[in-house]
Amino acid sequence: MYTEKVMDHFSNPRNVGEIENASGVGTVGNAKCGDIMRMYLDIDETGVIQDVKFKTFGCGAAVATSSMATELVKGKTVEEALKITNKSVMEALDGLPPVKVHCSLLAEEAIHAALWDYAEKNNIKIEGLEKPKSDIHEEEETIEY
Amino acid sequence: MEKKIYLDNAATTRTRPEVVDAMLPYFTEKFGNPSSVYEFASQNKKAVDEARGTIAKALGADITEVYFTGGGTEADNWAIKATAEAYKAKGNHIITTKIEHHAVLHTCEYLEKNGYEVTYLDVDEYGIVKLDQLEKAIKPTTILITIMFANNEIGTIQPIKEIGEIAKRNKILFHTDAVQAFAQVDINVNDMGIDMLSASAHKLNGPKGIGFLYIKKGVKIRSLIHGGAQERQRRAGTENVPGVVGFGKAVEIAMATMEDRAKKEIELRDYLIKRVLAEVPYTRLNGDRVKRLPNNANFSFQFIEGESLLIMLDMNHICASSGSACTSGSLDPSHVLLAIGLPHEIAHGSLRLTLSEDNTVEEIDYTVEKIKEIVDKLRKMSPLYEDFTRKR
Amino acid sequence: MEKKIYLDNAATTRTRPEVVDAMLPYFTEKFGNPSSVYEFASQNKKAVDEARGTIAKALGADITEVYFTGGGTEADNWAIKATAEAYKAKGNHIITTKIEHHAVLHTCEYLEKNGYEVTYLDVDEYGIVKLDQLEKAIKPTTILITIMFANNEIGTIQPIKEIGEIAKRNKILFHTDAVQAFAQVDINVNDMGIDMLSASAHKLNGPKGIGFLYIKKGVKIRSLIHGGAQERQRRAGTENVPGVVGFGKAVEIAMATMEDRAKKEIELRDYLIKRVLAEVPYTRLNGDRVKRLPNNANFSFQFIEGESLLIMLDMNHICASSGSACTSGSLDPSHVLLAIGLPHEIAHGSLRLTLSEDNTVEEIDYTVEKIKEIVDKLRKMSPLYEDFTRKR
Ligand SMILES: Cc1ncc(COP(=O)(O)O)c(C=O)c1O
Ligand SMILES: Cc1ncc(COP(=O)(O)O)c(C=O)c1O
Ligand code: FES
Ligand code: FES
Repeated sequence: MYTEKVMDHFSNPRNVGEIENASGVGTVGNAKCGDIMRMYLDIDETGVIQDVKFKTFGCGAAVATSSMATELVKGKTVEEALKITNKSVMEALDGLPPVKVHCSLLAEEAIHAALWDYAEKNNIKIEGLEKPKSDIHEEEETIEY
Repeated sequence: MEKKIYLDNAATTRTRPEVVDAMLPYFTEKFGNPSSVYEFASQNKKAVDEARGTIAKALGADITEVYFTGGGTEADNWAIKATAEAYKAKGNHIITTKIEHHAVLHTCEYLEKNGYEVTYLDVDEYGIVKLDQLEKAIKPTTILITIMFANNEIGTIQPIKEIGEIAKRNKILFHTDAVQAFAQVDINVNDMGIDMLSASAHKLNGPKGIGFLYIKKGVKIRSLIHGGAQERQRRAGTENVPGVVGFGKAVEIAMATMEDRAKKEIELRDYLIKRVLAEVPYTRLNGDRVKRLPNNANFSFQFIEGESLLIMLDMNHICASSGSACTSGSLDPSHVLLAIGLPHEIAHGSLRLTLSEDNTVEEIDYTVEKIKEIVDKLRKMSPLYEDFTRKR
Repeated sequence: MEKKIYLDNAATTRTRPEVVDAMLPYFTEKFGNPSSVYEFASQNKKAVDEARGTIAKALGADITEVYFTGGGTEADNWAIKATAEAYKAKGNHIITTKIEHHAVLHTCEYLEKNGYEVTYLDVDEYGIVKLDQLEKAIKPTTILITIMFANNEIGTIQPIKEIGEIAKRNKILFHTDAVQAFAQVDINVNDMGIDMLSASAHKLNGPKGIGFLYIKKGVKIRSLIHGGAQERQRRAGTENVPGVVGFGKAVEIAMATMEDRAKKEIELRDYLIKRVLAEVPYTRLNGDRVKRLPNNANFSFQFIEGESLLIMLDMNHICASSGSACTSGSLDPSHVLLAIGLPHEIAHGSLRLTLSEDNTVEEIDYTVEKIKEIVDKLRKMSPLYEDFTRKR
């Protein structure tokens, strides 16, 4: 059901763990399935993401998208990280089954939540970043008959 | 260990080689249509009735009371919809439970959209129906009680005889989905006051795509599938002769071996349960400790999620399930685990292991070791576990 | 001649050994439930979808438009009942013919008892629907036209493309029971304007107990059998994996051999028809001479009764049928033969011979000789024949 890349990131997830005194931490839950993701960011003075860790309570797709998302943000600037969407994470994993698309939203939202936390802690405003919801929804997938 | 360890016998079972052997002649040699008049086909009619007899005997029923269907789901749909239709002059109320298989639940929901009223009974923390609630739920308009014999996820066996007595006392028809129980535990439809009973061959080492509905003499339900005059004009369609013959053979073997098999499975199951509960912290056993199917173990591991656990077990060649296979398309935690009172996130971390007599102690030992490793690994990446350990 | 001569391929066919071989691994080795998440079961999901692809291709359909069922009867019931239900806001009128299989007729009669209105179209003396009558029968409330592709008794093939055009022009759904036609004659659901189509594996050298309903994308019918999420949530129940795989293999072979097979069968059939009509007096061929299934011959022998004829043929090891096998429980003469205008006593003396490519000229010769002998013998005991010869 999953692509090779998904299975690779699932069985050997990159960047699992915590960062002590992280610049930003975000935790988001998926209202659709009850899964939870937490992202830790270590951001330097120039706004570059030096380190990233995650923890996920979720399905195979949730674990793999978290892992992939951490790889994508690492070394990026805050502005670049903001441009990472669930779509780009899915593409990097060679796709997800249709019922698992919502899982990738967790990754996108977890990045946003961690960046929001970073912005609040440092009293800065990041252009284009809105306050993330702690519970994320997506459009209902409608099956057309 | 490269060999697969199959611990998902509640999803489906391996068809026994003896069963396949019994079926084979009916594909290429004795392939006639049992409804035909010539001699060549009448041997097939005989074979179908022999299987029907074997099944009737296993239920303590009469041979004229067993009707073959295309599976357990069809049997459930038939019993419920046809009763609703046949008895609608009497009333429009049906009583069932919150832990039925979707074949029953979705059929009841369908009827609700069509003017019927359905009561979904609660169960206790072990998954057992509360008989006093059942009595209280009965109304003058109640036409059917449909309560499963044994649950497919947590293995809990219901007090069927007591339910049958309540139904009889109140002159209400009683249907039971025995897809998980038939030929696994003792059943006698007359002693237990069962009016209709569903079963499916592939759950007892028979072929897929064949089931039956037992309908007690005098129950006035008509067809779900209309057409030819097969199955005493109650279920149309050319008989699946090889399937029926295979079902008969599977039941014959399952009944002959039931006692020994149950003993062996219970021993293995109890060993598995004991080890898991002792060696994996923050774990609970779901379902009743005693009133459960011989081959069922169902655990919840706190702080982890079921699908990840399944995939990692799969990478170690262990086939297991979290909730019923049929519901794997869904993202919701199992309705059964919610009904026994588990919170969402704990229901999510559940694992069902359903054994067969072919499993060995070595397989169970290997599985327990792997469960320990994987649960540990998943907890290390779980934000819920992190919160929990921080709080301590 | 001690060997059996099987001339009842419209009742059911021999499952091909290649089909059985394709099925076998799915009983004892690859026995997993396709809905399970582990690798061991996903190969079965793949096998099911491969078969689905083969069938879709044979219809010119998309793979997502093929839904497996427990047989042709279930597919017919599903198409008709679910359309009635889904489109009842639009209307309650269904158009069909007087010569449908009971799977369609009895389903329509069931709907009539539940508030639907059904028009049963006449056919001409060859069994062909009159298109102008069909047009006239259409009302603003018409929601479904269900007309069989080819008739199971007399083999007549309907002008399906023209019917499809009429349905489309009037924005009415068109279902066709193609149980006798699928993989025997060319079918393209898009070219022919077919919205739903039923078929059954055992009519084309596949296994019994498995069929499918083709449902065009956009047709909004829901389930007949409720439960698990199988078949894109439209047909619940654990997939009959060996059955599906066997069906796929049977279709693959049937499509590859269709042209040659039809040629061979037509040649044999025409030889049979020619001899019988020339050598047995007071005999007629039922059905259309040209627009008929390659393997179907249906005769009426005046002054004799069908069952006696069948039994005597059986004593000579010839398997044949008089009307459809499913109706053999009934004593009424075939509704199809009455619909083409035969009087009762002639309809009673009818014989259906349906060939396969395995039949030989020798078998046909032997059969014709036996028919001559038996018809002669039966006429000698027939009071009708006595009256007739007296009158001459
Ligand atoms: C309790 C119960 N009822 C009904 C069914 C449906 O049976 P089948 O899949 O054979 O239609 C199952 C298994 O899937 C089951 O476990
Ligand atoms: C035209 C037609 N429709 C439907 C059916 C029913 O198919 P099945 O017996 O596979 O359910 C048959 C054969 O019995 C048939 O010939
Ligand atoms: S199913 Fe919930 S994150 Fe994947
Ligand atoms: S006399 Fe026997 S069926 Fe009519």
